[in-house]
Amino acid sequence: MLFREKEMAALEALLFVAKDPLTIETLAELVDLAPHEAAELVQELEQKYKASEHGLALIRINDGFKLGTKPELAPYIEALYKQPAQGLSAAALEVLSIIAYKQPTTRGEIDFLRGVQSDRAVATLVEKGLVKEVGRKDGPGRPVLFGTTEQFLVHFGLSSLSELPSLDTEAFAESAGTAEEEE
Amino acid sequence: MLFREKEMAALEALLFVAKDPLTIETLAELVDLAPHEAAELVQELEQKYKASEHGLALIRINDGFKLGTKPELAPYIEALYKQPAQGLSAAALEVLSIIAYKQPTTRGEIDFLRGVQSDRAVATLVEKGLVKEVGRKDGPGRPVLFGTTEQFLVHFGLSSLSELPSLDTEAFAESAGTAEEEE
Amino acid sequence: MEEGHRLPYVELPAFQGPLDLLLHLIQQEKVDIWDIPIARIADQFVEVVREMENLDMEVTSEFLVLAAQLLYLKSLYLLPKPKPEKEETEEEDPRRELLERLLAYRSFKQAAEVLASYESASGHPYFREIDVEEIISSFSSKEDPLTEVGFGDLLEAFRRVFERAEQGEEIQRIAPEAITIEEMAQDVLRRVVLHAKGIRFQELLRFNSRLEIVMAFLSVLELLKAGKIRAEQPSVRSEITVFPTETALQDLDEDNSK
Repeated sequence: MLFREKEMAALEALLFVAKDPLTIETLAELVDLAPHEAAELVQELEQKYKASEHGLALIRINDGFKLGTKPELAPYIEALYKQPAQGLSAAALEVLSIIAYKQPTTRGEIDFLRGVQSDRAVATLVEKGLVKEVGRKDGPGRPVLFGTTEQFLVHFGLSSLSELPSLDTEAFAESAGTAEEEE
Repeated sequence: MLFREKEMAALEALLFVAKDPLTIETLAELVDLAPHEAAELVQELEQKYKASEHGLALIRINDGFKLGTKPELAPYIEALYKQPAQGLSAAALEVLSIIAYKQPTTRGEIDFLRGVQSDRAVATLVEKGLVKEVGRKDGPGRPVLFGTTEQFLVHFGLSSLSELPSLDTEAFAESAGTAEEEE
Repeated sequence: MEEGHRLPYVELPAFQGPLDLLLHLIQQEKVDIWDIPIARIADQFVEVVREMENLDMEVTSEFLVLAAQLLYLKSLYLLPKPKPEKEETEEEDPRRELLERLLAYRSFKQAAEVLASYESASGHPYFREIDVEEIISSFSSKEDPLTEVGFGDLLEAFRRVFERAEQGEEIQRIAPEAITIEEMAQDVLRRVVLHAKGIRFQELLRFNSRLEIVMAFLSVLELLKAGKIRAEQPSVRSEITVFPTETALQDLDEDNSK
């Protein structure tokens, strides 16, 4: 669709300024195209950015898109921000994996599954924007429910939760029942 | 410099995330190039983005560079961030009418005429660009004088304030009397 | 305990909790979780916890609870079984609950390791910091806040101001007798200010009671004295018309800035 230059430019500009990922439907409406045409242009843009002289990439998050930098260029950006990438602690990663797979879930359930208090780790994750409160659970004390954020997906290079590696054990499902009773 | 693909990509990524414009010197240091080489690449990038299918542009601010959107695509971005039209409150409209007909006028006069404090309404109108400070009144405290803006005129399709339909205070007084009787 | 049984090798500080430690011990045994020699594992666990205490490491109560649980399980195996083995079902395995927890923990730990590898593998994309306010304020043609507001609405709004001043809401609510000259003067002044072209004395009256006429007249005199209004009376018999002066407006601002 080489003659769609203006729409192409508009899409690029929109994906550049968008705070939240934009869906094909939203993009199509904004540039006044049919959704399938917008999807085609977005795909073209995605391809274009794949060329090695480009530093940007179209990042897919859930059903939406936004422009970001190529993951492999992260060191340059960290140099600019003078912020060496700091990995998460083992504790934070454990908590994060529990929240990712069992969301929405409560502090109680996390503590039970890890066999150890996790409040510090949960607080760190919330602070880093990887995890957020998503509601409250019915029942005594109405504990806060936690879930992962879009930032979580971005941080681990996932485009949706369905891309999480599958958990290996069949005991997984059963343990969920146990934890429920314990709470 | 076609073979400088990685540096080119890094420059693009850096210019993308930069909040403040980056100078050639900073860029050169970050991507490990001589300043003249970095300058050359930045220029190349600038040219590349000039193509009409691109929605981004290299923006030069003083000695620095950053990526931005092309000015002509602003309407698309406005559409994206368009906020639901928020009408003016009755209070704000009253204040606006007082300012329109009695300008330049002060907060004191507005408050007095309405019989209530109007600071919030005045602030809203200033924020929305319908009203602005036009000077200060001589006298104690030198209070700020407010008047209507060009945006106000534009909205009502007036070319100057003299085109405001004249206010028949007599008629107002009568209609106010009528309203009273009806009550 | 057998002599020469090696101490479990552990990097003590690395444990995320008692389950982590237990998992580590089992993995060292290289047996399936369901086949763990509970007595030996229990002893090892207790030993490591003691070691941790010796090293002055933080041994949370969770470690002690699990140690107790393991010792309890160990005791069950040391006691003679009351029931014939053939009737034993899996559900009655006293280790079951603990081992299930351990399996669940293991899978999350593995998932965490996968996530860690994702994290370190290739870096992640960075995004621009989007300042929505800034974007909106950069729009050349701002959203018209007056959408659907016409002259009629503007005049209507002004009429409301007028109406309220004319009605003198407060004045009407309070019996005129209870009103001070100052209040009356305020009310009179408000309406005078709205009538830049002048207002007739008669129009200032609402009740037309003798008292109100007297009060209004006194108010006008007060305002005249203060220089806030000026009055015109073409002839003795004709009506008095009053006008606001510059001073009137100045004083409003003064009051307001107090």
